[in-house]
Amino acid sequence: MATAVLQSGERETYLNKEYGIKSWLLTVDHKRIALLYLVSITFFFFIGGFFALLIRLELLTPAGDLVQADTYNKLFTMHGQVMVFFFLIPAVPAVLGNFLIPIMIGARDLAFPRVNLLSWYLYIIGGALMLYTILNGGVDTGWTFYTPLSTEFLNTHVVTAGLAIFVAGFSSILTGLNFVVTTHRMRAPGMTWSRLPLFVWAHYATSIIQLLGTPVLAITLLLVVCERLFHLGIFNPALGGDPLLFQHLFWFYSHPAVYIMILPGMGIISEIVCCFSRKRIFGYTAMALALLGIAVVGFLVWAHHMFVAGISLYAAMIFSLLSYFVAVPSAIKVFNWTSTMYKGSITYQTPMLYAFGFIGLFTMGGLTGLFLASLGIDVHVTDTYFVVAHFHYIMVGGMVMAYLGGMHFWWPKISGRMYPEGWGRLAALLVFVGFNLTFFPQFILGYMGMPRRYWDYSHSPEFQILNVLSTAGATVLAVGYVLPMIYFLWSMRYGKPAPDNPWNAAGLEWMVPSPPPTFNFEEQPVVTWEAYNYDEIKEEVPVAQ
Amino acid sequence: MSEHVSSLKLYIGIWITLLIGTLVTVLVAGVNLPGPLNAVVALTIATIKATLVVLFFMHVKYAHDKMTKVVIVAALFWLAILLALSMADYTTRLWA
Amino acid sequence: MANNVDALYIFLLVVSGMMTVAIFTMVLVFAVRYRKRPGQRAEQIDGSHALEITWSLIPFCIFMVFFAWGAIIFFQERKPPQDSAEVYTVAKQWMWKFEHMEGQREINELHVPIGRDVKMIMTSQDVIHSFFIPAFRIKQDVLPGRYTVAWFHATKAGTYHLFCAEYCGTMHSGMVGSVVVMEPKDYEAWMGGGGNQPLAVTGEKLFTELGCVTCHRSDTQGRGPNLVSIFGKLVLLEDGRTVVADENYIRESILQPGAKIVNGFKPIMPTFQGQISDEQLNALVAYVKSLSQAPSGQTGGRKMATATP
Amino acid sequence: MHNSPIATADQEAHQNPALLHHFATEEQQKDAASLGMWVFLATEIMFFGGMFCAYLVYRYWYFGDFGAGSQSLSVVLGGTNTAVLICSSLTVALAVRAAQLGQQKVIIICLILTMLLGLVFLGIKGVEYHDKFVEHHVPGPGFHFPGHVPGHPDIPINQRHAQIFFSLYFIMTGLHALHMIIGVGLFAFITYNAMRRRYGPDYYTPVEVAGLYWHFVDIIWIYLFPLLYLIDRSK
Repeated sequence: MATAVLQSGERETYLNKEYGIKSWLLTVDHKRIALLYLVSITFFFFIGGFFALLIRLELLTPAGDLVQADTYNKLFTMHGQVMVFFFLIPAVPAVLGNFLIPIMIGARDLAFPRVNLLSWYLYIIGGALMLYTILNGGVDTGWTFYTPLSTEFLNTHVVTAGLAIFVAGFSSILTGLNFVVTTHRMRAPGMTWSRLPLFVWAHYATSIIQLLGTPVLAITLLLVVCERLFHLGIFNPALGGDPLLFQHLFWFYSHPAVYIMILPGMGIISEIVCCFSRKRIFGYTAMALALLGIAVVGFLVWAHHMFVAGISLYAAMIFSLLSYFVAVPSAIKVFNWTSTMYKGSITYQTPMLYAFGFIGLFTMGGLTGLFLASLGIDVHVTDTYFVVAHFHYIMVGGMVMAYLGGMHFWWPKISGRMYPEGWGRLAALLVFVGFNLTFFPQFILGYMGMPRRYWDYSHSPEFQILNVLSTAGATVLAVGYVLPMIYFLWSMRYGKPAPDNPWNAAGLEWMVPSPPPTFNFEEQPVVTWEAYNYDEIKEEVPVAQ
Repeated sequence: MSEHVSSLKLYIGIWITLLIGTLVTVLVAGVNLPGPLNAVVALTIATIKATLVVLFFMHVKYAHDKMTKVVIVAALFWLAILLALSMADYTTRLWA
Repeated sequence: MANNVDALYIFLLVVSGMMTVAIFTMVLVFAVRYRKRPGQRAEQIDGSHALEITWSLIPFCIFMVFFAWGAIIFFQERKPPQDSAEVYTVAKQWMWKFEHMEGQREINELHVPIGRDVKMIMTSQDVIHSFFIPAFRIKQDVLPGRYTVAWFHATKAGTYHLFCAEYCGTMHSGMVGSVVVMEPKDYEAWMGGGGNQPLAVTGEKLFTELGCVTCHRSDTQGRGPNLVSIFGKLVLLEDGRTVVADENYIRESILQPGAKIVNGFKPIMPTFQGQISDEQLNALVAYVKSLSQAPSGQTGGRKMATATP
Repeated sequence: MHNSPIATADQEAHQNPALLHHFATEEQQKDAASLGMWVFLATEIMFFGGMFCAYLVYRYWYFGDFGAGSQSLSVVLGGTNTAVLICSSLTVALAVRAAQLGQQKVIIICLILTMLLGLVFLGIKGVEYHDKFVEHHVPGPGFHFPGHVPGHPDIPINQRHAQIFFSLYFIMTGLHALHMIIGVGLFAFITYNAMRRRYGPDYYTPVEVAGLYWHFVDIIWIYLFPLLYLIDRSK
């Protein structure tokens, strides 16, 4: 807990206003709830990361020698489920979004503070069910729960895992609901839609997906649970059902879910690039529309996960075509960030390093997505390590880089302390190098034909060298992830007190004290300026200590 | 906060219309119409009934704020995406 | 096929490589060229719609090339040539079972000759599997309860990996096999070894044993449709719809006879759901197909030069 | 800092005790609550939408068996339930109207009527479930559904396909009933508050928002009724 940060007698902030477990567990302050989320998602991140390391260690040698086949299957299943549903999806919205959105739009809190707390409790209930699943021997359906394997053939804890994700889904829905209503109803006078920071736009777009996609996942998982308990036949071909219907419903959510993960990251990168280039964003309108465009078009492409699954040839062609439509707004975003740097005055603080990394890795992840959208190539590379590499470039290279960038950028605001810049840069470098070393070889492995979810590849020793590289990279990556956690914790006690606006950044969140008081603003702010008004900000970024 | 207050007469009128709609659906279902017409009629009546409920009982007709309508349209649009694109697969699977 | 896929892959690799390099270069150049210098301020630029439209439209046009090229390849992959050699495949946890038209059965090993189109007609006994031969760049999920189809044309002798690419339970990674591509004469020698009964003959015997033949007579007097020459044709159903009599239709008609009744017939056929194995089903399908390949009803017809749709 | 937040807004305005700290005005609070409920209903549409999608696919595939399953349901009970729900929608609408007009007693009467109608609906639903249970139409090992496809006396019903119909029937109506139960619970809470005279022309948001939810549940049933009970009835 971060309650011990400030000495008593100092200015009252959201951190030192009240003390004690109860003041945290029953809080309705969006900033405190954000911290509750921060602690919980970090916990699940390291659990998921631990599974990932075991997976990489197993693949160091071709033979399945470290763990049993069943154990390996559980490892990649729980790695996927924990990372996707308990880290990637909630991470940026529930931590940074929760903390920042009300402040950025000049509100005292989210529209429904108690719903916000409820959302965290649902997350915790879902997380507890997930932990129960893990501790009782786990689940080995693959994170995708494909039927009829998951419903009729496995003897693991499919029901509790499904319910865990079902409950966590409602947490996600409530967060999205809160953000949409907050953005509509709680903006300060003068904070027009065209003045919203792109971070808020990004979360608005994300919320649309959470609201309209997640319920479909919920009902699908509920059907899986019913199938498993009562053998109804809805997804079971032996009883007349269609397993592809499950895949349709699952991917209707789970493809857009990728945008739930990446869109908030895009919002963060927009803030960071502008701040450290000292510039207004290049093409604000296009950037905002691109976010909404991705959110909408992202719903039209789901069956590109099913090109070889047995869907109709014609449907496959429609979905392939539509998949390219979603690439256009993504391309706009990359080009516009790059152009924002043009004629800027750029400094290389840690958040900016993560932003560089994000732009590079997101570009590569996005472009390899074009390979997968192309029917002829997808047939060969789907369900191989090519896909694994592709989505890790988007989710880890994209989303996690953005998340870490955002954590560094706003850490002074959240904690009231500066993190050590030197260590920050080192960690950013380690993450970038480690990430590429881990996942780039997997593109090659995939094209060579190594299927994903293989525990043992002793029949194909030619895959080993690239797997060794990948495992080596994963250890570097692990160090890169542990470091920030250590120095963030360290800085809470020993870090330099942060000024209100350490980066001289634009935006309402930098006009309130660090850390902010409980109600954010003592008086209702009135906004009279455009977003990213760096031309009106006199000072440059203070040179790093 | 000057909310629209509908007249009692209007509410009763809508209520009677809804009941009649229900009766008509049941009666029409017993008549053998050509092709898929039975389903079309049943769903059309259902949609009319739903629209009446939304507009008058849920006060959308008098909503001063257009967001309500946007939300309804968005939800129906997304439902249409789900149904239409799924059926795009199912209806074309047997095509040679 | 593999060459086509590789050509597209290289094209994509080059184009997206150029895009990546362009973006990386721009980022790096801007980062260095416009780094903070004392006394110099950033120059504010609001954006440019002309530029934005340019860098939306140009990539979009390139993307459409990706799409079209990929779609063409996919279309070919999904359309096996008419006179392909057929191999019936049954996947189960965790093995591949193959049966050639000539009656050879294999497990986890598939022998094929160079220079022939080979069509895999596949189904699964349990969960979803996926038939993946990386060297041929083909992959197709294998589903329980229906047939899916893949085809390839091997050009070089050798042994190639066969993988299950869809996670299917504990020994998913053990569900591997090999495809042995042989010179035609070696293949003939391998074929000749068995003295096996061709699949369609097995099917014909079953057809008699199960009593199918009493209704499905080869004249117009039967209580069931005459099956000669129906394969691949359009069939008019009793409810006015038409379906193509493909492998899946024959399969469905055996297992769920009431589902799609042929116009002019009564739904009197009993179901064979749960009464015959997937292998027997395959043999029956192969037999019904063979009835369309030779006017004389000659079975196992493989080299039918006259076969036209 | 070039631009500091400027104070505005008259905070002195009459403070309704129901106004929460983070809202500037009552209107803002009311609009937020109403929009929140509408957005929630949008997610509910997609929640049921997943099932409508499954329904559509299997109805398309197994139309005959769905018709047979549908004919085994009681139109009288289903139709009565539709009417009951429509009546309850009316009473909810009248409850909101009464709150707008400050007619305290009418609010309470209408809400109690609504809950009673809701319970009647659930009771009839229970009778239907019981009938299905007795007839062995509940999916599971004991499932048995003899007969033939409507209009085709010689085509027997495919047991597995009929079982899918009844699975969807039970899940869809079951989830709908769950929504009803939640709705009755909500109204019980609101009735309690109404008895303490919490609602009036100045503040009736909870009544209105719960009403929106109830109308939505009604609309779902307006679709479920023809989709489940009226397939292929004419044959």
